[in-house]
Parts: sequence; C-alpha cells; structure tokens
Amino acid sequence: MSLLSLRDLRVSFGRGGRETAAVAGIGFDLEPGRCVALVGESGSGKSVTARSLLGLHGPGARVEAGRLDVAGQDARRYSDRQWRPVRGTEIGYILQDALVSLDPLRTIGQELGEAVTATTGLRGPAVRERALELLARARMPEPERRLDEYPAQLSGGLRQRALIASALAGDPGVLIADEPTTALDVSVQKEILELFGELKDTGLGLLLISHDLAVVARLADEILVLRGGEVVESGPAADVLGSPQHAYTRTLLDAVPRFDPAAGGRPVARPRAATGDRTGGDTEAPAHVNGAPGTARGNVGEALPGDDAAGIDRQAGSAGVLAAQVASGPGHGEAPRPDGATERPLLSVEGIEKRFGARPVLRGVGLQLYPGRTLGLVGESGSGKTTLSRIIAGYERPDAGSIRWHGADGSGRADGPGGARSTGGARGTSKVGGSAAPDWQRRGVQFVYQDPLSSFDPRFTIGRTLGEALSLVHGRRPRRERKAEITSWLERVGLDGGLAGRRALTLSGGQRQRVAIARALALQPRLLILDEPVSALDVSVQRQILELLDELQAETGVAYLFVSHDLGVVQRMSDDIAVLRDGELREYGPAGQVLARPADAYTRTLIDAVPRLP
Amino acid sequence: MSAATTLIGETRGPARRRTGVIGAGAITERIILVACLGLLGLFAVFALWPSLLTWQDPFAADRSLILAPPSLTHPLGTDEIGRDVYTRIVYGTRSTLALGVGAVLISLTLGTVAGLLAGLAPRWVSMIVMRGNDIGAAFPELLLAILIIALFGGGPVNAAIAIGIAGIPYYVRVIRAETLKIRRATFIEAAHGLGLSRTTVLVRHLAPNALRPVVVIATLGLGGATLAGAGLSFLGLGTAPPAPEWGSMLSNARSFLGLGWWAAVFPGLALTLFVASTTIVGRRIQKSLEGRR
Amino acid sequence: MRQLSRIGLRLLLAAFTLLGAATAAFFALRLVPVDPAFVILGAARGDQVDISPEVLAAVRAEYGLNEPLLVQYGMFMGRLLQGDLGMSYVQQVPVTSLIASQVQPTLALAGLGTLLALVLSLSAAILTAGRRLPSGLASVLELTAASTPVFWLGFLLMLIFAVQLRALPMIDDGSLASLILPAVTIALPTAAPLAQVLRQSLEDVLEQPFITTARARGLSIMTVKLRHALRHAAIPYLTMIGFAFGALLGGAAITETLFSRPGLGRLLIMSVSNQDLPVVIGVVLLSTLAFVLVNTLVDIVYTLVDHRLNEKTAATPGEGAAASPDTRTGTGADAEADMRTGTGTDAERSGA
Amino acid sequence: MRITLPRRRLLPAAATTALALVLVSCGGGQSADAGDEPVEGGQLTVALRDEPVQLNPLVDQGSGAHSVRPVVDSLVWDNGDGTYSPWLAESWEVSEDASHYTFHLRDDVTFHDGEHLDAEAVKANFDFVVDPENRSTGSTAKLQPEATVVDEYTLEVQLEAPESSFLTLIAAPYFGILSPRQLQDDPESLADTLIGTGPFVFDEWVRGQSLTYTKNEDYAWGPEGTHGGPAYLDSIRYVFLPEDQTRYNALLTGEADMVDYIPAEYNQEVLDSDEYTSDSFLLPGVGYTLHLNTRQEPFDDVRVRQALLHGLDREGIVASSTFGAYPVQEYLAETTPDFKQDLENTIEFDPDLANQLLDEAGWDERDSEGYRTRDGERLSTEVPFNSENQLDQRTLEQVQIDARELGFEVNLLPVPAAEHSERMYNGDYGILASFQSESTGMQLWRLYGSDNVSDGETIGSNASFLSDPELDELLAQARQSADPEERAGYYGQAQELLPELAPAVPLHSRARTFAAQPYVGGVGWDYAWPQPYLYEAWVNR
Repeated sequence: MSLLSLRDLRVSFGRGGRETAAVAGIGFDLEPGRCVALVGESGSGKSVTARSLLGLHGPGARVEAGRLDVAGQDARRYSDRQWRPVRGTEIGYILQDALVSLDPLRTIGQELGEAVTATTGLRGPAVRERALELLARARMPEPERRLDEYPAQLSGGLRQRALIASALAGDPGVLIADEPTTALDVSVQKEILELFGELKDTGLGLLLISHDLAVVARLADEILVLRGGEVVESGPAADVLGSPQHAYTRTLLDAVPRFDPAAGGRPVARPRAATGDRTGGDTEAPAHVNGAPGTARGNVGEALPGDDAAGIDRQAGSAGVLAAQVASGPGHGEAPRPDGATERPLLSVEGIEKRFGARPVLRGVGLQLYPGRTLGLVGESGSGKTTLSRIIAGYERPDAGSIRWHGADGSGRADGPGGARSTGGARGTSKVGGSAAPDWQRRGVQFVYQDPLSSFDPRFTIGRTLGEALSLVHGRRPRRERKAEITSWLERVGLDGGLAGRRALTLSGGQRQRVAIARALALQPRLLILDEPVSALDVSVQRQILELLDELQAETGVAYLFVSHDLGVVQRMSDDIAVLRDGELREYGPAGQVLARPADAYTRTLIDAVPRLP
Repeated sequence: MSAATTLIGETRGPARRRTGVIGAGAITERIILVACLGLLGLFAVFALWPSLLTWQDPFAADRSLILAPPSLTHPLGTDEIGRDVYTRIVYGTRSTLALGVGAVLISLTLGTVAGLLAGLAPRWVSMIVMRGNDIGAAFPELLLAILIIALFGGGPVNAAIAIGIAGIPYYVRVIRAETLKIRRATFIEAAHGLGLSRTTVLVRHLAPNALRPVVVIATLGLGGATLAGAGLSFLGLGTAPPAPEWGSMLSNARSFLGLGWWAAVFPGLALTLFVASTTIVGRRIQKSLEGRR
Repeated sequence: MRQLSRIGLRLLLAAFTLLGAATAAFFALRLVPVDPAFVILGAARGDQVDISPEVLAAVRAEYGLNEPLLVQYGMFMGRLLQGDLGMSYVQQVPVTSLIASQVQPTLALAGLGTLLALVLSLSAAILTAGRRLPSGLASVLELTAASTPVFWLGFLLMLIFAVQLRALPMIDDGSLASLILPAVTIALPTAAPLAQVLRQSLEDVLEQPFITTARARGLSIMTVKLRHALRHAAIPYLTMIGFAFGALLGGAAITETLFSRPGLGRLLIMSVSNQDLPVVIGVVLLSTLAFVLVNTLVDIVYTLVDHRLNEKTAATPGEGAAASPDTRTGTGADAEADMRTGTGTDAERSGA
Repeated sequence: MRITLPRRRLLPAAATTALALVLVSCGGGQSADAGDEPVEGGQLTVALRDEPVQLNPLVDQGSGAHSVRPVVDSLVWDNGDGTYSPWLAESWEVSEDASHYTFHLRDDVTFHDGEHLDAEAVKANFDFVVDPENRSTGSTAKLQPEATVVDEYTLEVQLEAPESSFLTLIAAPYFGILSPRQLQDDPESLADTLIGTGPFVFDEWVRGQSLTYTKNEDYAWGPEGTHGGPAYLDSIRYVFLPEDQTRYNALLTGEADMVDYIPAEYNQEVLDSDEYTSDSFLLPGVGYTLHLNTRQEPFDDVRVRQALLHGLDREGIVASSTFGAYPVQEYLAETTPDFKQDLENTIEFDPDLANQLLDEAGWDERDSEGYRTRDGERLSTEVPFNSENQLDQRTLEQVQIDARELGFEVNLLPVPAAEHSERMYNGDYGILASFQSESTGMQLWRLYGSDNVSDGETIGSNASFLSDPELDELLAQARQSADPEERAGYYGQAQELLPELAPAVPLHSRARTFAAQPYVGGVGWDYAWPQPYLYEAWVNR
C-alpha cells in the first residue's frame, strides 16, 4: 500500500472567467523508504501541490483530484476537522523557508512541545522528553540548550533541524520537504540532505520539492519535472537526469552551472555572442550585443569605454587621474596577479579590518582586482563577503587597511600617500553617503544588489532610473537623445526599449537585475561589484544573466567582483577566486588552482559539499 | 480521467489573499471603490458648484413648513427653521469640507516641515522637535481642540485651526518615521553610489519618498477631521448659524428626532458616507503606494 | 536591568512631557485677552448682572491677577507640583476636589468602555480574520461605526434601547445598568478601528510560514490564531489601544454630555462654556497624565509580548519618547492613522 | 403665515392668588392616579435642565436658585399678584417711599443645624450680601440693604434707594435665609452645602449627577395657606439633564418622576398628553428680548431701532422658533404683576413703516446682495451669542431672516461665554439677546434705567445703554411707590413710553412647563421667581 497516492491533481485560483490553473494533472505514488521529487522553477505548482496534500491550499483555491489516498484513506472529501489528524501524524510538512517557519516569539521547546501535544496528545514532562528525542533524531547539537532558545538565536541549519524535528513529532509516514536547503550554506545543505537520507532509510516516504536538480539528485528515486503546473517529464531519477526526454528538462539541466572542480575556472571562455536558448521565466529577447552602442570588439584594454592608451578616462576623469598618480606614486609594492601575470591591478585591497561592535567581521583581508577579469568571492553566511564588497564600494569604512586604485591609497585616510584626491572629506562614519566616498568609488566602482528592486527609487520609471545615471555621465541633454540612449541601454541588456515607461515593480526578477546592471554600467565604471546577483533567480534566468555579464565584460573590459555562496556560479564566472571564512581570507588564487587543488581544508569541505548531478 | 476527479475543496476568498478595504472580493471591492469615488466626486460638485444641483436657497425659510416631511418640493424635508434640508446638505458640503480640508492642510504643512526636520536635521534639532512634539501629542486630540477653542473661541475658522493643530503631532511622527526609514533604504544608498550629490539625493529621492504617505494620511485624516468638527458642533463650539454645515445640522436637529427625523438623519448620512468614502479611498491609495495591487 | 532602565527613562520622559504640557497650558491661558475677574463673577453665564468696582478689585486681589505674568507662572507651577490646581473660577471650590469628585464616574465609563471595546474588537477580529464573508460583514459594520459621529451613535442607541425598547436605563443612577448605554456608545467607535487593525494584522500574520507550519502539525485554525497569530498581531493592536485611549477621553466628553452623566468630560465641557479655565486646564492636564501613563504602560507591555523589542530599543535611548517610542514608528504610525480614521492597518513589518 | 397650534390657556397669575397655593394644576383627570389626598413618604426624582455651578443662593441669581428652594425659606411669600403672605416674617411694615422695611419674625423657627432663627440670624444674611468680599451680584445686593436688629425678633432694613419690589426680591430663593453659623464660621462650605430652615434638609450633591434632599421632620412654618407641617415626601432627588432631548426622554422612559423645563418643541405634546400630569407657567419679567446697542451705529438712531421693532414679524418669528409654545410679548410679560393689561401703545408689525423709517435714516441704497447701504456702508449688525441654547439660536436665525427682508444684515457670532461677558462689559455688540425673568416691573429699571449703564468701572445690566430722563423719572417714581397700584401706574406709563424709545425688541415670554408621571400630586408654584414648589408634593405609586 502506498503511503500517498495522488492522481490528476488540479488546483486553480480565481473564479468565473478569470480562473488560472496552478496545478493541472499531477499524480504519483509514494512508497515507504522511497523519495519522490517534484522539480521545477517558480510558478511550476510544486508548492501548491504539497499544500494540497495536507488540505492546506490557501484561500480562493479550487482543488480537484482523481485520487488522493493518504494511508489508504480517500482524503478527497475531508473537512478541515478531518484533515487535522492527518497533518503531522500521517504527513509531516517542512515549509519552504526554514528561516521564518518557526514562530519567532516562541522558544524551540514551546514549538516542539506544541507539535508533540498536537500529534500525540502527550502532556506534562513527557513532552519535553519527546522533544529531546526528536531533536536527537534531527541530529541537533546540544538539544537541551536549544529547547530554551528562540529561533533567532539559531543558525539556519539548526532551525531547519528544529523544523524537521517538529515535523517528525507525530511519527508521520510521509515527510514533505519544500525546498529544504535553499537558504542554507552548502556545507549545511549537505548535512541536511544526509539527514533526509537517513530518515528515508528508516522507512519514511519522502516527498522532496526543489528547483535544483542537483539537490534532488542525491535522494530522489523518482522525479517529476513540473512546468506551469504540468508534469513535463517523470520517471526514475536516473532516467530523468541521465537521459532527459523533454527539452525543458534538458534546459534545466543545462542551466545549472555544472560544478566541476577539476575543470578549473570559467569554463565558458568569454562568449562573443549570446548563446543558448532563452526559455523559462525570463524570456526577454536576446541581448543585442553586436548592435550595442559604443562597443568595439577587441582586446580588453580597447574595450574600456573612453579609455585611451595613456589610461586616462576622458569622461569620468577621476580614475584616470588616480591611474596617473599610481604611475608616479611612491613605491607601493604590488602583489602579483594570482595567475602570475604581471598586469597592473585596477584596485588592490590590503589588510582590511572591520568590526561591528566587538565582533570582528574582517581580519586583514587583501585582494587585487584586474581590468577585464572577474574575482569570485566565496564564503558562507557570516563570512564577511558582503561587508568586504561594501567596503570596496565605499559604503562602509574599514577600521584598518587600505584600498588602492591603481595603487593609490583609497582607504580614505587623509594621511595616506597620494591621499589628497581620495579623502573626499570622509569622517569615520560607517555609512558613506555621496560626498563621503572618494571620487573613484563614486563613479569608477558600481554595485549591483542581490535584490535589485530595493535599489530603485520606487517612484521612478525604468527610463527615469537609467536616465538619472546617464545624466551623471553626459549632463543635460535633449530629451530625444536621452530617450534614444535609454532605449539603447535597455536593448543592450536584452530588454525591450518599451519597458522604459514601466516601474520596476511590474518587472520580473530577471528583468530587474538587467536594469540594475544597465544602470551600473551606464556610469562606465571600471569595477562592478555584484553581490549575489543571481541567487534569487530561477536557474534558467540565472543562466541568462550570467551570460549577459560575460558579454558585457567582454565589451567593456570592466572588472567584476562577483560575490556568491554558490560555487557552481562562481566557477562559471571567475578568473580568480577568493574564499572567506569568518572574516579571514582562507584561499586566494586563480580559479582553476583553487578549485582543483585547494590548499585549505575549508575550501575542500566547501567543494565537497556542493551537490552535483551524477 | 477528469470525469473521475472529485472536487476536494473550494475555499471562498480572493485568489490573492489580501482582502479588500472592507474585506470584500476584488470585483466587489472595485464596485465599492468606484461608488466611493463617485460619491466623493458628487460631494466635490456640491462643494464647488452647489447651485448646479439644487434650485433653492439654503437660507430661504418658509415658516409654514417647519419640519415638513420629505415631499416633491422638499425631497429630504425641511428643517426646524423651515429650510430645505437637501439644499442645505448641498450647500453645507463646502463648509463641511472646508473645515476638514483646512484642518488637514494645517496639520499637513506644519507636520510635514517638522517631521522632515526631525528626520533629517542633526540629532539635537531632531531632539528638540520631537520633545516639543511629545508635549503636543500628550494631549488627547479632541481635548486639545476643545482647549484651543476654550482659549480662543469657537466658530468655523477656529474649529479648523484647533483640529488642525491637534493633528500636527501625528503627522510629525509619521513623516519622521518614514524619513528615517527611507534614509536607510537601499535605493538611497544606491543613489549615493551612483555619485549623485547629497542635495540631489535629498531633493530627488529622499524627500519625495518620505512624503509619499502624506497623501494617505491626509485622505484618511480628512475623515477624522470632519468627524472631529461634527463633535465640536455638537458641543456648541463649531460653525456659526445660519451657515449650513453637516455636523451642526445634525447637532441642531438632534432634538427634533421625534418631530422630524429627516432633519437629522440625512445630514448624518451625508457625514457617514463622506467619512467612509474617504477612508476607503485612502486605504486604497495606501495599498497602491505599498505596491499591492 | 535593561528593562528597568528603559522603564525609568520612559517615566522620566513622561514627567518631562507633563511639565511641558502644563507650561504650554498656562501660557496659552494667559494669552487669552479675557479678564478672568468677569468669569469669576459669573458674568460669563449670560445673565445681565451688576458688578461693582469694589467686588472686581476684591476678586483680582484674591486670585493674584494683578501679579506679573512670571510670578503668576511661578505660583501656578509651585502649586501644581504640590498637586494644587487652584480654585475654580465659578464653582468656588478647589479644582482638585472638583476633579476628584468626577474621576470615579469617568473611570467607570472609560473602564467599561475599554473593556467592551477590547472584547468586541478581539472577538470580531479573531472570529472573522481570514474568513471572507464574516470579515466583509464585520468590516462594513466597523467602517460605519467608525465613520459616524459619536453623539449621533449615542442618540440612536438611546432612542432604540432606552426609549423604544425600555431595555436599559439611560440616566445615571450609579448602577451598572445605567452605565451600559454610555459605555457601548463610547466603545463602538473605539472598537471599530481596533478590530480592523487586529484583523488586518492577524491576516498578515496568518500568511507567515510559521503559521502554516503550526497548522501542518494538525492545529485548528482557531488554536493557531490564538496561540501564534494573536501575539504577533498584538503590537499594532497595543499601539492602537494607546491611541484609542486618547480618543476615548475625547469621546467621554461627548458621551457624558449626551447622557448627562457626571464625569470629567462633562466637567470639561461645562467649564469650557463657563470659561472656568483653571478647571479646563486641570482636566486637560489630568487627561494628559492618564494618556501619557497609558502609553508608557503600553510601551512596557510591548516588551512582555515581544522579547525582541527590548533588545532593539534599549540600544538607542533618547530617540523616541513616552508617547512615541521608536519601537512603534513603523506599525505605530500606521496604527495611528487607522485610529484616527477607523480603518484597519497593515502589520507587515511587525509580523515577521 | 404662523403656526397656530391650540394651546392650553395659561392660568393668569392674578386669578390664582391664594387659591394657587393649594391648587395643584393637573392634566385633565390625571389627578385621580395621584389621589386628592396627600400620601406620605417616597422619593420624588425631578429632572432639571441646569445644574447649579455652586449652591449658595446669596451669591448670584444664577442656576443655583433653581434647586435650593426646598432647603431654604424666605421672609415673605410672594402671591404673584403684587401681594405677599407671611412666611418666616409674621408681619412687616414698609415706609412711604419704599426704602425702609421692618420685619417681625416668627419665634419658632430653627435651622437644620439647630440654630434658632432670630433678627441676628437674618441680619447675617443681609450683611453677607452687602460685603463685596462675598461677590454677591444679585438684585438684593444692588440695593445695598443695611440691616439693624431692633429686638430679638424685629429687624429693620434700610435700602440705599427706594425699591417697591424689594419684597418680591427677598421672597425669591436667592434670598433664602441661611444659617448664621454657616455664614459666619464656614462660608466656604456654602458652595456645596446649604443649611437653611426649609422643609427639606440638604443631603448630598453628586456633581454632574444629582442633588438629594431629605425631609425635615421638625418643619412647622410653611408659608401661610399651606398645611404648614412637615413635607409629605421623604426625599427629593434632582437629576441634571441639560440635553433637551435626553431630559424629555427621561419622562418617556419614566426614569424621572417629574421633568422640569420641557423644551418648547415638546411643550404642546406634553400639555396635550393624557399620560402625564403637567402644568405651565408663563415666566414674568422682560422675557426674551433683543437689546439694541444705542451707543453704536446703526442703533444710535432711534429710527433704525423703531424700524427693527416694527419690521420684524415677531408673531411669525416666535411661533416658528418656539413651535407655537410661547406667546409674543410686549416690554413686559403678561404674568408680571406690573404688566399693563390695557396697553395702548402696542408694537405693530408694519414692514412699510419700517422701510420708510430706514429710508428716512439715510439707509436708502441697496447693495448687490440686497442689503441697505448708506454712504457705501452696509446696514449691518452683530449678535454675539452663546450657542448652547437651541431655542435662542433658532429665534435669532428667524430674526436674521426677517431682518434680511428689510435689507438689514444681522450676523450671528457664536462666542465663548467669557468673551460674551467681555463684550457686555465693553458694549461691544450690536444686539444682545437675553432672557430675564423676575416677578416685578422693577426689571424695566434694571434693563432700561440709566442707573444701570456700565460706566467703565461697574458692569451694568442696561444692555441697550438707554438713557432717557423721562423714562428714568417714571422708573424712579415706581420704585418709590409702596402702594402696588400706584407703582403699577408708573410702570404702566413706562410700558407705554418704551415703544417710542425702542431700546429693545421684545420677542417671547417663556413658559416654564413641567410634566410629571400621573402618580405625582401636590406640585405648586413659587411665584417670586417662578418655579415648581415641591413642599406639598406627594407620590402615590
């Protein structure tokens, strides 16, 4: 007997003529000790399916099914009162977002106790005992202590374990895990997946939901690939992953940056034109790289906008001046390029220290950035990678250390050599507003945020947002000219010129990120800092954005500082890689070397933890 | 296959969870919103061209028709002086709205300036503004209005000023909170990052965004100020007779409920409809500003 | 410890605010161009009276009206700090004893009114949150109640329940029954926005993943609302209660006048029309004291509801004050907007 | 057009005299419920409009006097027709010129605190009123009475100026005799406690709510013509309901046994109703009157004053604003003892005459809004008023409408009470509308005599600032006439003269109507300052 048997599940929202189907005909059987995986990008209906299995479809939903047997009982006509004994007792459910799935005002003990009482009816001291037992089963370190802690005091991985423990409270036969590892660091991700593996081995039926085929690959016995609420492909995991029959499955597989340490860095070398199909959620037109204004194919140096042979930036000016200062600057020893080449760095960072209160965030970090190259900055949450990138961007001030632009001291110290240009009147505030950052930071370095939406003025249209940046470069210009340039920039990042009149809110995530990139590049920066630019996007969109970044770098010769927790993405993008842990630089070198022959044990752990497709 | 499917459940409710302003579904809500806008439009016409929609004189009294019930010539009856209730409601719109709008404008102007100052100025300036504001906020609003009127006298202008002044602390707090929030917003950092000057960021990005809730609180405040005005009229501190004003019409006619309910009920209805409409519209604006559809 | 110093700071700010309010009230009082002597002599009550110069002089001397302004201010503050609010101009008794005699009825009215408002709003919000039809119906009722002038509402209640149905007494005779109609009058417009705010917050919280988690454990919706959602929705609700109390004090003035009940509100209105300014100022100051205290109390209760607020605010003293702590700048401001207009609010920021 | 609703004829005061003391006017047939025989015991709850701001009746003639009558007795009882009956004084003599009074007191009267009533005790009351420290603003204080003890029970009072209405003034509750011990030892307590000699003893005053009196078991000195002994009721409880509708509702719900001050709009309904016992008394005095400021434009011109007097449709104004409840009156209400019954010079409504007078006064141009102008200036005036009284507001709104017909702009200006007094003091108004009631023609002197014009030091009650030697002479004669008929003659001449001077536009007399549940009996009237007299009331539930 299947633990769970589902046929032809259909869920739709809305009423009357406006009905939209979220799920259209999904079905599978789940046996004890087996794992079924639902895989798909956002909007594919996988979470809705999971909720329907517990009778927790939200308001306004219309749910139908050909069969819905839970533990042998037809659950199709269950009322909420009938569903309740199923929830937690027959089916345990772990929600998508581990970080916010525990009541922040209640301790772990209270949450677990509630689950225990609700599913087993236990009361009194037995509840605590049971809770400890559950925590142990979820491999929670120091379970006694955890009971009195609030969720906010736990790391993401520990919260996920607490959630797993609470889902197991009623000894359910089925465990549904919706994106159980998405927000977690790779090493934690690996541990959690191993835990699921153990649970599966004890005979639990596991329904795993993920957008990531690589995550699923480890555990799933059967995979259903969903798209727009329909199953496009299903079958044994090995078949789906090994010989995908459907084009969409192949797209998904291709879109995942194949992490292969042995292959070294940047497997796709500087594509000259857009490649790959652009299916999926972010279906904008291909970027018109060749038709983009002001671009010349050629070597990196030539591709720098307005950068002439003497290295003077005619328009932005400042970087050039700084460069000139460097040329005559006093003997600042330049660290060699990680790959041993002797090219002069665009920016070098030395001995950066930063504390927040008593907590050290960065401890003596030093790096170099080179024109036209990408430095991948990798680290788990709390490693200090965002702080470092914000310091380089000029948003935060380091407590110690220097940032040199072409060797000039850019740390903002008035006493730094050649610092007259770069002090910019900064005072020791951590927040650097406009005038506080040195000029080179204001124009020459641009920043792209993980969540582009929050970086746009909500009142502005896309056109106005871009226009504002452009006016900084070109000053006031006739309306028509400005409009034409906005359109050309939109097209350059693969967007329709007609989007200029829209507000960012109405765009998709991929489109927003393209606008953010366009705005940053419109200022003709020498360095673009990308802080987790694709981690919030679906894999197919992710891939398009990465390709776009490749193209634009090839065109403009801009340097990238690519910050990410995802080694696959970093490998795909980086020439050099720096690994941060607890504010310390653990490994720094050419991508191929770092990935293939990591010198640091921690780097090795990270690499081992990355889920891989078979 | 589909023939074999069984409806498991259907939960009534909007597809997108958020219930409407008054908890209705999307379509019902749109109807209500349109109705409210229509009503406010009608009130606007009343206020701007009262003679357009009535043919009588709001001051003309017929002593033979005191508290006459609704009829063809007097669709909503006559009041205790023998004046047409409908016409007085129409003409009363202007003074009613003037009281509300005047009060809101006073709160808005002074509250916005002080709020921006408290949100942007150096810490010590902010401290002074906020401590002063706390003192103002410590008086319950209606009582502060009553106090002001006790000191400086009643009448429509003073009532509007009193309600307006009493409302200032609230505006200061909202604008300041919003300013502080916007100051920390990523897009402000991003604007600095682009290389925009401090002034540009302030004028172009910070201030306009910090002032966004002004539209909402002003709209919502209009209803509150109108109600407060009616309360003052009841306490005999509002409008001067014979000027028609809904609050004082309602208040004057309250003693004649047994003799002519229409003289009180219709102005009361106008008042409630107006306040409810502004509330619904204000909430709608608030939602769209917050980016919800 | 942190909590104690935070409470201490709040109380200090509250005291500062009160002194400021008293000063403001005093100088506002002296700005009025009217000679208090006339008021004291009853000329303000509309009768055409005959007042001789001797009587006028006697009055001016007795009330210190001939002293310089600053001396009068000093005397006022000095007496105030000893809890003396001076003599009533028209009633010929100390303001404090007048107020003392009127506190109890207002407390009873405000107390029962608040209780009713809490019960009504809590039950209306908890029972209807997340349910489309009941929530829609409740919203319409709430919107109507919040959009109707208090005195009009009271009049209708009086006509229906006292005159037509003879179900409840309308005139105060000290009994609980005679308190019901006025308390309902004052509670309805207070409860309406409270319910709207709470429902909105509850619905926002019910969206949170941890709610679904709790329901996936097999808890009923009601249990989830009571055990999980309510506590989260409590912050904007508590904030609202603080403001609702201010509205309640204003509402008490109108309700007491309407039902001809004794109490501070009626004393205030009477004193306003008699131009009995010492009493007006006394009542307003007392209301201010109550208002500030309630808000300080609400502020302290926050920390009991949400342990996180304590850590956040303790770090930044000085910003925000008794009546407007920074903890409430987000949801508090929204809640306030709704208090004034009687609509629900959005508690997104407090939910997570 | 005027509303003419059938109105119950009010009992003319003259016809009541001694009969009125025992006669309890009741709605037809309703007396059966209360019975004709007094019943002992029970509490009577009376809903009143105004709560006293303080109780001491000796301080002013304000609202305190409405509710202290059961506790305090006066020296004489006013029969309402110019004659007086013994009360605390067994007999009295009045000098020729009405400036010297001798009172012979009863010897068996004790105060509630056990003090014995004697000449010293009464003297203490007169002395209290005269002392400026005590800020007495009443009519008695104005006369500056100087009391001298002759013997234990004989007291002489010398007035500063003759006043033939003095007995009426001291018969009113605001010269109720208070315990000398309280007056001398504890004057502060007078604001909220009263110790008198009345049939009821002060029990409790819950401010904002009620005032309770309990029966004085030892009472044996009721006014002549009453049963004299202790009251029938165990207690009286006044509740204060200023909201007209609320007070009326209290009658409907039965929460009040008796409701005083039935609002004008419900006056007829109550009088016609079979469900309640009711009675109405037309208050004497100058009634509700528009006093025209003769010191200011435009009313410095007698023609403009006369124009307003004849140009306003007083009948229409009064009928509509009072819902037909109250009658239009001349310069004195018809119930005033000195009212001239056969008045020749009555005020006629004559708009043509009014317009002609205004044209003559030079206000013969019209502006775009139809108002009269003179030298480009609009004929306009202001009425500052305190808008709490709805009847006043309605009346003024009606006046405004009629004045507009004449091309006369009348602006209503709601002002706070203190500003009102400030304006009164400074004469800063065009029209001052007020209601004054006292059971004597002496009111004409208070309101139109030049003695009572504010002079920068004093505040006077002459709101029109009229100063006319002929009128002053007539009023002085009247005040010196101890003989009621002679006095009425002078006041009659004054009433004939006033329409010529037109210092004011009299509008209506106000009826004081009370209604009681049918089980209430025995309610009488106190005519000195007309109000229901509850000494002999009873309840028969």
